[in-house]
Amino acid sequence: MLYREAGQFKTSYAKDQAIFPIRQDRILMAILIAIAVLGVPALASEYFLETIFVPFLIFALAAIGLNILTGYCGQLSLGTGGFMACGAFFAYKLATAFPELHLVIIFLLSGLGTALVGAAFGLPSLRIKGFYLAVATLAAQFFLVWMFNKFDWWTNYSASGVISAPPREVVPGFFLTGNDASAVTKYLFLVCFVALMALIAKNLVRGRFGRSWMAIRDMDIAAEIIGIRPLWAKLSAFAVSSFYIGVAGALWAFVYTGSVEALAFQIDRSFQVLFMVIIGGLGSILGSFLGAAFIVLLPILLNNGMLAIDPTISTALVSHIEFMIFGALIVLFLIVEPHGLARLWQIGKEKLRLWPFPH
Amino acid sequence: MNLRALGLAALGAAAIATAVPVSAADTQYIPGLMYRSGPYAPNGVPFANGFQDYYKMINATGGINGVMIEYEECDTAYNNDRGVECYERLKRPEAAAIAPLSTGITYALIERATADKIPLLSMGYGRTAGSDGTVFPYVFTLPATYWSGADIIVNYIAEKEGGYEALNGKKIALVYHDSAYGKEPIGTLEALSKKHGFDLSLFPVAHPGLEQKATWLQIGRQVRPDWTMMWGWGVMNSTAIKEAAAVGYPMDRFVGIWWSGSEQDVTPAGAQANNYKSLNFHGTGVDYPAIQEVLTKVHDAGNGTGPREEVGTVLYNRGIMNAAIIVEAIRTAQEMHGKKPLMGEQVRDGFEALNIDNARLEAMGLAGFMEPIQITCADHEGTGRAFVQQWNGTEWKPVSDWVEPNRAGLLRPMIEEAAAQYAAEKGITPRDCS
Amino acid sequence: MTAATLERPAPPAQSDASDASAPNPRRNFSEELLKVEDISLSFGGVKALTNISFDIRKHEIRAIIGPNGAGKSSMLNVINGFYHPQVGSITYKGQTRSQMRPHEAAKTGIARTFQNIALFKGMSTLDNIMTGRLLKMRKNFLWQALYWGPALKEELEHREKVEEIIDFLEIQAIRKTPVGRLPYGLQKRVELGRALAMEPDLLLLDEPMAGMNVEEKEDMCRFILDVNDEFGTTIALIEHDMGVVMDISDRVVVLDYGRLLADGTPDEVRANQLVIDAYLGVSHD
Amino acid sequence: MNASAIRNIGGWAIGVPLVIALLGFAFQGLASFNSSFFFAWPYFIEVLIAGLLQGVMYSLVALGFVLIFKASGIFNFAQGSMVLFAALTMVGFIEMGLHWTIAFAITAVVMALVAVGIERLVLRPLVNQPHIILFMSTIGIFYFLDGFGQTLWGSDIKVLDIGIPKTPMFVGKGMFEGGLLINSFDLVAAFVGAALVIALAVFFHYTRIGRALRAVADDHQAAMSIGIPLKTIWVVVWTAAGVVALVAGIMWGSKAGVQFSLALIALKALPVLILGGFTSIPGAIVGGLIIGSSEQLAEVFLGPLFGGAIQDWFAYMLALVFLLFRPQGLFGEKIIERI
Repeated sequence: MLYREAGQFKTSYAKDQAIFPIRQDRILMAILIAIAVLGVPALASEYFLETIFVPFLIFALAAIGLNILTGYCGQLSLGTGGFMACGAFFAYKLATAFPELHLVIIFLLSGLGTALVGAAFGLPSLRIKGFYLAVATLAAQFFLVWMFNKFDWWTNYSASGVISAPPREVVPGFFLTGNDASAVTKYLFLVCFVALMALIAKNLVRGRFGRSWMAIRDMDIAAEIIGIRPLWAKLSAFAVSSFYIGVAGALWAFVYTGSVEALAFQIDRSFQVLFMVIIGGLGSILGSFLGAAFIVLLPILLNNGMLAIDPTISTALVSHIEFMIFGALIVLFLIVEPHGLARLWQIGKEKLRLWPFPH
Repeated sequence: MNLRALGLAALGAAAIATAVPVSAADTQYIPGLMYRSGPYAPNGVPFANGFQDYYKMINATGGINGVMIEYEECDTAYNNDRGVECYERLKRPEAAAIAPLSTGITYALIERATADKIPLLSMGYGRTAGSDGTVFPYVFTLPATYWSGADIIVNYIAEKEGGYEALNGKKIALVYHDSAYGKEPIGTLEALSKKHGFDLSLFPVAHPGLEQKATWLQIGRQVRPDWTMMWGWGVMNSTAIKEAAAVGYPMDRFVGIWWSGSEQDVTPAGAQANNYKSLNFHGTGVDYPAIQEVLTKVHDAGNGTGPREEVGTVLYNRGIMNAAIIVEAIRTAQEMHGKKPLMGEQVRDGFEALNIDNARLEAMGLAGFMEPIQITCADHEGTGRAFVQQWNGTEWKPVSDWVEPNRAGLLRPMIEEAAAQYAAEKGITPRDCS
Repeated sequence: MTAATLERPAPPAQSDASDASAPNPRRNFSEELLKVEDISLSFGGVKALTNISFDIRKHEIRAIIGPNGAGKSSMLNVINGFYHPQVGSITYKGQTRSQMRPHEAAKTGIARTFQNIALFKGMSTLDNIMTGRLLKMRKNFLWQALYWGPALKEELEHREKVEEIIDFLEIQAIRKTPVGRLPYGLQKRVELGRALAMEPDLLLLDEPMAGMNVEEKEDMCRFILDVNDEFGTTIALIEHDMGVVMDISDRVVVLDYGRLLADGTPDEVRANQLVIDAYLGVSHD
Repeated sequence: MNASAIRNIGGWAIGVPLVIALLGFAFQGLASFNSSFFFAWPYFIEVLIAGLLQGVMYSLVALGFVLIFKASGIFNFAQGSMVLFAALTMVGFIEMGLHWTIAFAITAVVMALVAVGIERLVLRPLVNQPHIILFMSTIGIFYFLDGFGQTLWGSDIKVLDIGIPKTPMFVGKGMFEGGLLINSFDLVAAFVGAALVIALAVFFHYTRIGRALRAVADDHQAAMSIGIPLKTIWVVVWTAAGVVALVAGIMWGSKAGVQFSLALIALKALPVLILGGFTSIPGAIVGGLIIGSSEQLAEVFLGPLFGGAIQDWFAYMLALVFLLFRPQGLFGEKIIERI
């Protein structure tokens, strides 16, 4: 009975166009934000903040990026890892070349650089479609990782090809990178940053850009006939998507691991983000978060859970069983709801709206 | 239904969150970042087994001065971010030391371990510059680094060719895993090539290393180097040996680093691998009292982590050595801070005061197993010595004495320079060790 | 019911389609809007259109009829730039061209619907019709990202236009429904709505009534006539239902085997012997 | 055989040597300009042969993908882990003391059981879902098989030796000084690959189930409407793909040892698939030959100019450039757009 919208009238189109047109949703969102900003840092241990929430938020950002391209614009990409590497190495070069530049500006600039690279590798999408297009992005994936691994200019001539984030403050007194960065600072920064980026993504997909992307996705020929230029729609999707992925890569290198080599962005990373998008739900910003949570959390939970149940179990067996359960769960989820966790959530809400009188 | 499922999931998560094991106050906690899954598992497993069996043996023989060891393991799958997760999961202020068993993970953990005051022991891998204790107070690279390894192989080649003058004009190739690990020796080799006048050609191999046909065609049919070195790991090693044999490259002129010289690397290649050489810094086989004790007290008691046959193999024994060094560091630290479970910070003092001489090795039951090691505040590497071993089809036989790297004249200044650059980048003021 | 209750904040704005307020322009066209001359189109060796010439005048309803495979859809595809004829020229609003891309045609005011509905299946009715306004939306990326200020204002202006079309087509109830879930007749209506949202000068309708029952057909006829009347939009339509064609169109082009068979008012065409033969299947030699 | 097919073959027969010769001369030209660039004709031919043989090894993996894609339109991400699983199982049986031929037969049966399991538990509940969902489900299978295989058989490296010769072989000593080096193992692998392709071609063209399979590949619904049991077909196809995976696993496994990394060779098959087209068996072979030879040539002759290890991205870049001119692949069917 709590989740009712009866009696809530929209008196303007602006209100009808809002992200959360239903009051309960807005309240839920406010509670969620409050928990995220106040509750989690107060309650969660450092382990949870550092190794679950931080990668979850960064992956969510990358998943939003890939979702814009694959979920909204319908262009399958397997180059996510390469674009993350772009972000990471651009950020490193910027941060070491301009030490006085604020970190957020560095992240955004490296995102912009990645957007250019992404748009360049998006050019073949005008001729190539579907799985064949995935190859164009795979070429980007392998080439970019090779390039960052090969040319030591990118790593400031470090002998091992590993870059390591210079210590920087996000606000005076609070280090976001380096030795003195606390897990809480990292987490709070990421929560705010990712939430903001997600909001911008939501705005884009519900406006002019999003509609032209979705039109291209659903039927590119019809989209062209109503006046959408496929070139611009696809390239803008590649650029915006790469921007998000690039920023996520920079965050990964700077905020999560702190030091990174090009090999950290190999093809497995691309697949990992693609799984998140598909499991979470193609064409859904919320789904990007749910998918990231699923893929980041599940293996750790399985691993920890098995050890919690039986501490003497062999590490190897745990890893192998973790693989099996993970694989089985992916299949199970697809059978239960092929359209991803976001759709599951939506169905849940619709049921709740009718509860307790389902008919 | 969905809500209920969600609720259950949340409960489960909460249960796991609270289920972080509480360590008993009277045991010394040692975490292990090992890998028993993923592409490098075949090499990771025997190491992890030896590492664990040694602690079991220590516990079975009364602990370290009566303090029992509590060992906990996490599977990193040789994957850097998984390694960070494992580290964060296992780290506690009372962790004696962290051994990440991966150069990439070592790089990712240097700052974290330093901040958490837990010694980071990268035994024969990791960041070479880390052996400068003034900049890296919590990083230990004993008994040898990759830079030492590179110099040792060149010294060995010089000895075989008849002196350093004979190196002039010789062709030496390096086949390396195209990652932080494989790139480590390049700088040293380039410096040496300039110094001794040999031609160095580099052949990177992309992860995981199944593709080396082109590399070996170049080596075997075009460059035809006098000697070839290898920095490989996992499937790359055995593939390299097979491809080398396929182009007819002479195996006794093919020398791998110590991570490219285990039974796992040569057996898949069968008889083709005979005469292949590699470095090593510890003994193989079971003819050491400590390893006999592992067999009797652990394996005979039905407590062995892996199969009994792997005891004595290269990687198993390396796991033993790694564990033994950590135990010795704890023992040394106990002399300074009392015979009780110690904090990581205290064990670090033990590492810096570590002095495993021959008498100590005798007491450990590892006489002749490894070189004596002495660590100081500034030098976290030790002698850096290693020997060359050769595969004869059934076992690894040492074919050289301990070879000394040119640390004082060449490597140490390079290390100090690299460490200073790191310190400048990170804004670290090197501590005073004098 | 899923759709939220809506109240209109402002009275419907005056449409800016140029001649909406002019005294009834119908039955009084002399100005040429589009002229195709000598068009020939072939795919590989197959000739789809051969030497077609006809014109469409402002404000008229022009029907293109012919048996299956006569080249009617190909003709529309040529007009809106999806196919490029090998020979011939098209003069539209006084400008002669031989080729243009579909999105350029859209920019010059040509909209169309499709024989097999070409809606964006993953989007709601409202979003589908909003895509028709994309060409008219101008606000840049940064404002879009903020969804605030000018971008929000622009979005709402267009929303109002779209709501007018929704009211006009009587599809208020399905505003937020994904179009994939709609029945066929409604999908056709939404597709018309999307084309109307472009405020076209020339509207090409490819079998707008195919597969509809009598009631739906009547509705659709009414919409077409209203569009023509109220907005003054010129319409070219392909239709198989001869009754409908003869009732609502001002002039008719008849195609057969890619050739122009006849061109004239419904009465003229009805009386044409060639047309009768074509429909009754008299052999062509 | 009609005239256009003959013209096609004639075109290949002239075109391919021409392209190779041109490449050779281009490299030779480069070498005369740049002294660090090494070139010699016998060496060029050696690398070319090695690359072609390597290409067959890729084709072995690619064939499994093609079979499944052809019959069900699914891009089977799990093919790599099927290779690993098959090889692990076979080695497991050999270690129990069975002769390798018997182990081969038993493993083939196991792969058939895996196929039945996949059809029952994964494909049947997901029938009529979009391709991306089916693709995703094969990723689930990938993880499951990886874990399952290693749980059953362990993750240590295993030696698989079925007596394929490995000594270097030199041919044409009369023509070139020292002769041309040919890897005898790869030569055997190439013969196995050729035999497999012929067997598959016979199976597809001359057996009843093969014909049904081709019908399914052309049009699922039409095939079902004339009474072809789709589910049986799927089991057959997945079994066939499993056996192909087994053969690939044996070849790769006896080359590199049987261990986890075998699952990763699937990535080497992707550019081959792209080049050859997802639906063509000859395409998989030709694509493999082109990718194999050109990436080896590139690595050996161009690699030193860029610092080496370029063959991974080179294969994809080649496929990409190729696609720009022929978006449907070498042998893929042309996609005609309609509205």
